[in-house]
Amino acid sequence: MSLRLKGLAFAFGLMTALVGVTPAVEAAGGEIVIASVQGPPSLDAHVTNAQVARNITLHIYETLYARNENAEPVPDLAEGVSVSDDGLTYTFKLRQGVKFHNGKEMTSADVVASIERYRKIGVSPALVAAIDTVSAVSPYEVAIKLKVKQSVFLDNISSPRAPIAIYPAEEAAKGANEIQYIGTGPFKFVEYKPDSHVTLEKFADYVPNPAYQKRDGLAGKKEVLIDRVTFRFIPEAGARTAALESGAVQIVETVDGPTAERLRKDSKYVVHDVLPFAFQVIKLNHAQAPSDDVNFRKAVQAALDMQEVMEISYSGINQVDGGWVFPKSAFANDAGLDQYNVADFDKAKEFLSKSSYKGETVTFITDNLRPNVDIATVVQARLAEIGVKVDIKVADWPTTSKIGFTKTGWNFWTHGFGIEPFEGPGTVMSAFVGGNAQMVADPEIDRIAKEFYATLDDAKKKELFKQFQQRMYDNMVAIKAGNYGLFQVTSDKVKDFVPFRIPRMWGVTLAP
Amino acid sequence: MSMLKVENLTTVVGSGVSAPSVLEDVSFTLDAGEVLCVVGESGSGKSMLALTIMGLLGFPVRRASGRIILDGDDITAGGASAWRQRRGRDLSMIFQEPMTSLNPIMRVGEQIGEVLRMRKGMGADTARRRAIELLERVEIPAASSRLAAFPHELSGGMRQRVMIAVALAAEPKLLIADEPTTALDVTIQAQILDLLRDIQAESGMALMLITHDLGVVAEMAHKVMVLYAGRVAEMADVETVFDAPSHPYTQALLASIPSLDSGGDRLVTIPGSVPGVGLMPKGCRFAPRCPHVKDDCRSGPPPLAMLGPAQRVACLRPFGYVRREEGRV
Amino acid sequence: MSSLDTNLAHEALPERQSPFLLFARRLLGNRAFVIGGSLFLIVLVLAVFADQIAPFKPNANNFRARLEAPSAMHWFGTDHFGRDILSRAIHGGRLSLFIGLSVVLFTGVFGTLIGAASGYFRRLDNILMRIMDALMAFPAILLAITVAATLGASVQNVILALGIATTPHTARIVRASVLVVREMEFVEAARALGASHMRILFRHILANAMAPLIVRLTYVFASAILAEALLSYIGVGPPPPAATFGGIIANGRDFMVEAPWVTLFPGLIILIVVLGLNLLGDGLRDVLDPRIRV
Amino acid sequence: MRDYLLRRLISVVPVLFLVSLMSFAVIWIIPGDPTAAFLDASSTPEDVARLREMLGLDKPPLVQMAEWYGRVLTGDLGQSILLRIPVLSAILERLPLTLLLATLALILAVGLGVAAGTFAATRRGTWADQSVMSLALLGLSVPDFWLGLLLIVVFSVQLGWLPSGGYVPLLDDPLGWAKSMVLPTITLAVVQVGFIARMTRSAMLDVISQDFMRTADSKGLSGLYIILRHGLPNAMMPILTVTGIIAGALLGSAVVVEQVFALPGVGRLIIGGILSRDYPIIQGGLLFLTVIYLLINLVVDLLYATIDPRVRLE
Repeated sequence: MSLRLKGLAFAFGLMTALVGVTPAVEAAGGEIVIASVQGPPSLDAHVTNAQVARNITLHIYETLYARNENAEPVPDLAEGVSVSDDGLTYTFKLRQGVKFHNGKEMTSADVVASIERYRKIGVSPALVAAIDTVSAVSPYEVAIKLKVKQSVFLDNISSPRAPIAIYPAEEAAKGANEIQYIGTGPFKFVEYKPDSHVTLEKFADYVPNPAYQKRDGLAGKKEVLIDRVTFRFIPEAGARTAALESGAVQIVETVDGPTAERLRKDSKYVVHDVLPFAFQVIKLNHAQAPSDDVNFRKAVQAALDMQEVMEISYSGINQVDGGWVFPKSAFANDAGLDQYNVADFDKAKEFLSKSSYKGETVTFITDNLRPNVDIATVVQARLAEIGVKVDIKVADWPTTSKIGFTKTGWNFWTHGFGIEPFEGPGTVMSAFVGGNAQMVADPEIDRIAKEFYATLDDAKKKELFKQFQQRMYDNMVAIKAGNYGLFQVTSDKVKDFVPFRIPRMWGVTLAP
Repeated sequence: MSMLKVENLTTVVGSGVSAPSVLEDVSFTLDAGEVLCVVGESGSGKSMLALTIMGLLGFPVRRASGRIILDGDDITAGGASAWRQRRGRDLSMIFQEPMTSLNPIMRVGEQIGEVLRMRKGMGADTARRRAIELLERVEIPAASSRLAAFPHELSGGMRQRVMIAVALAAEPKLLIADEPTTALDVTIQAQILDLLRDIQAESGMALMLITHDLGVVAEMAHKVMVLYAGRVAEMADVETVFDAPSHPYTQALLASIPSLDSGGDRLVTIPGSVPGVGLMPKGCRFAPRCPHVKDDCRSGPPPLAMLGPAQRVACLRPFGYVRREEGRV
Repeated sequence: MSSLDTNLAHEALPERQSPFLLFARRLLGNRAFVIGGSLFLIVLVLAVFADQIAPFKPNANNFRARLEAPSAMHWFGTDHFGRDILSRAIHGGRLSLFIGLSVVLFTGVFGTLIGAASGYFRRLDNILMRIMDALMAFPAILLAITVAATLGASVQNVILALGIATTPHTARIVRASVLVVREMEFVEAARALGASHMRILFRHILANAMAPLIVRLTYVFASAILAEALLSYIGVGPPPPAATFGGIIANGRDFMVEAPWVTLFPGLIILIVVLGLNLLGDGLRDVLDPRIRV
Repeated sequence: MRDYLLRRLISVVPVLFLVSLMSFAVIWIIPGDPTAAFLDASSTPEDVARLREMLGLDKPPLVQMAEWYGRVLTGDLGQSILLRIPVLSAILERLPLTLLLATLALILAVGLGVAAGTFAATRRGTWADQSVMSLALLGLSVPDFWLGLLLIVVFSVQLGWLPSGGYVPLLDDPLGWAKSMVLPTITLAVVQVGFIARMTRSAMLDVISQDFMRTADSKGLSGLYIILRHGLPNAMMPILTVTGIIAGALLGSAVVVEQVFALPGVGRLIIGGILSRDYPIIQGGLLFLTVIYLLINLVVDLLYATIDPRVRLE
């Protein structure tokens, strides 16, 4: 194993040496360099749901179904699906002539092997939890039998979270994080230099899905008009911007508000406001005093000025919105919103006096991402006004998440919910099912979610979601601070870039 | 014309008009082939005189006035770099402490060779051969194998021989040796002095030998200069100094030589010590220690008066006169 | 303070002044000490009287006045919380100096104990020094980052991390002094008179190891302030809303181009404090023990 | 000489053992595990447990430790959990950059520091001496990361002369490589220039006052030659000592500079390893840095003997 990997590493090294750095200006195609904050933990799409990984892996791999511009599941590697009358068997018809990067054609065997692998080691097992069996019906047909009816099955199979990417069967036979990066996507993997960059190049034999005329979310017609794309990892914000301004990179994945404002005035750059991109959520621990007390939780909500919270952490790219779906969603409603963004200290003190809070220090944990620390800092200052003493514990993500996944050691924990609102209300709810985020199961939430997943009726779903949102406020399960977005900046040489969940590099051209 | 003519040399510490002097108004001449011994206690300015002539004074000591004329040229006139050109070639010096005067991490051959190459323009091979000759000349056995030695591998006497070889390398007209044997064993001292005398006689260069050992003076000198507290107390040829010392200080020095006929039971020492720099009395600097001091001694510095054809003394009452005066009282 | 003692003896005779006065006079005659001391004193006074001096509350957010450029109202501008940077910097001195001082105490106590034990009790020497070697070989800054990043950023952890990182070198310095002193005659004499180990160690040996130790600790103070800034910058310094010099810089790192004042001014203050401490150290070194270098 | 080397190498063993124990202690103390890097906050504890098993992290610590020592003795530092390559390969891949950066900074620091210190020593007490030494003191009082940020703002953003970060391999684009190394090297060197300049000055002052320097002067050799040929070599011992200390410190500082300038060096590898709890990387990386540190010490000691023939290796 290690011998082969050594060989592989050597081959990569050789490749780098031979290929070298392509000059920025070329007759056609060219190379786009994207400045990202950090590198991916893995390029094995099944084993990570980190956003940094997704940004890259969704260029290399594809799924049977994928989310379109409106986050709805549409066919990608599949031509379509037929669902049996009992709603339990999904038969996917595969597109013919789809090639893996190793030249092999994709068949049902690869699909079965990949889904089986995901069931075994995929990091979001909930996505495939309903599956009973997966089988090849013919070389181009795969049947998936479910244990129970699931309204969100296609949502799951098309989820970009930790995508159920289709690998060649022989790769799918390998363990977690041990595969070679071979997919069917429009780009193929060239090299990964940790802490430096990942380079992908145009997959020459890629056949865009003939069912589509144009780019559509993560599906649609994926036509590659450039030769290469490199994701370069630059942790320092100033250095990322400087790289853009010096022409070393053409796209910056995210810049801060003041930088965006400045670059917007410069015609050499296009600033894309990707808003909303995620929820900013302050999780509340119902298993630990005093946040186990609903009146205390309500006091916290009442004390906060969400405009202040959002404007400090995500200046110029936020929405003060308390809905538990994005505002443009069909599920958007105003249930419970009278309790959102009250910013009333008197009311907060009233709730507090009804609570069991006795002046103890409460713990706010956060990872060291600046906006998250900012939010903790603002909350701390606000709560000080009503006499609640907050201790902020900043640690790195592994430590913080370790604490945050347990019932003790924290009262508040803030971070973004990115993929959940993108995937839709079902996924948002699932975060609170069984006390997942709040550490104590809320029977009302669990009931609503169960009914939601079982029904196929849209009107019923909307009604259930409204109940969910009302419950989120009435029991103050968690505090949604608002929505935040990303400023993505492209050089004016980059044409036809349309921002999405990931910086899609298909359909994009590079002016010389 | 004398080869070396030093005129009114004054060396001070620090800057400004009132900077205290360590050497004041020193003048003398030295001919080729002559040996001048400079004697005096520590602090008398012997070494300062050597360094001043060499142009090696280090901050904050500096030459305030006076000329140093070598072969008719005033070497003080051309500035530091011209002076530097003189060093090694015209002027050369051997220092008191052979243990520290050689570069500890440079091979002996190179320390000689660099003078030959950089000051005589020799090539590496010629310089090497010449270095061996020099080592042989200073009577170092197995000279060629010593070229690669480091100073710490040599004995003190050997090191001083190397120093002499270094000093002789560029065949100087004037060699200044500052107490070259003080740090050595008595037996070695004699060898080194013999060597110096031989070389001096052979090459005809002038030798300025600084010492506090009057035995050495008797052995080596043609001329003697007695320094006290930075001033010349007495200057004379060697016979005169020993026969008719005229400055009370010279007398005291001579009296302090332990001699066999004094029985060794009484060692004459001079009471008191040389005044520190900047603490000099206004008049005769020896006045506070002088047994014959009178009031007028304290009024101003006594001039260096000619006492005989080969003797000058800076005393208001040189030996004979004092006696006469005392006799009259 | 062997050299100090001899120096004092040398000068005290004619002047007949108390050793302390003489020592103070020599320090005040040292330019590096005076300049460094003044710089440090200014920052110290600002820190101690921060509540009285700072024009604003250091943690008062005002998102409508975020990232304002320096003005008559906000001399150093504001950060992205709309907090007055001058006020934060003044208060920041308090925590940064506290951390620096605590690290000095930590390394002073442990460095002295370990160094003294190692130098005096020969049997302990090998094992203690091997441990110190290992600690020294362990890259100090990585050690500090590891401790602070993973145990959670807190003032105590920062002090602990920097204390551990600076102790081995201090111990070595103390050990070296002890090794020299323990062979000296007066120690032999004390031993012959039957003084106990502890008494010999503390009364005789350590007193003589003080000079290099004090100088070393001054530099430890300086480097602790630099290191605290670095840890805060990496995101593992004291948690918010605590203002430390490094923390303020870290707050501005994302707006370096647009709001350079957020990083510029606190950085300059660090520079001044560290410069002051280094000068102070130079001055102490010159006066206490001219033999020590750098 | 061979005996000396052998003894030195043997004496390194307990230090390495202690360091490896410490790195294990670090791993046991730090909360969290490598799964966190793979998972976002929406994951459930069950997801975490599953991934732990997948990644083979569910063995008891003592077993892991025993296995690790077993492997290390055969020269195998194990496999990185995230990078999927042997730790040794990961380190060796990054090492050239870190060593290059440290070496460039060291050359710059020693070159500039020795020149400045010598210059100041030869002009002791003058305004030139005082200005140079004030600059040196300023240099060693600057927070290096802050300086790096300022340099980026001025030279990358405002002036656009130099890249703000990222690494260009030397063989791909020599000019680009040179440009990419300028700011990191300066950032890394500034503090050390100050140290070396101060050390050099004081060492040179010592040497200048020594007799053999006067001897050299008495030979009529040029001032520059005397300083370079006689003065500096004799001042080299303390300079070398400081340089050795600095070389060790540079490895640590390189971590910061690699972070600020986005350079893929060993420091960032280890920091990444710490932040993602990639245990084998943390252990291997720390052990490797220690070995380098000890090697530097050994080289310094050997250099002592080369520079000064009086030093005997014992």
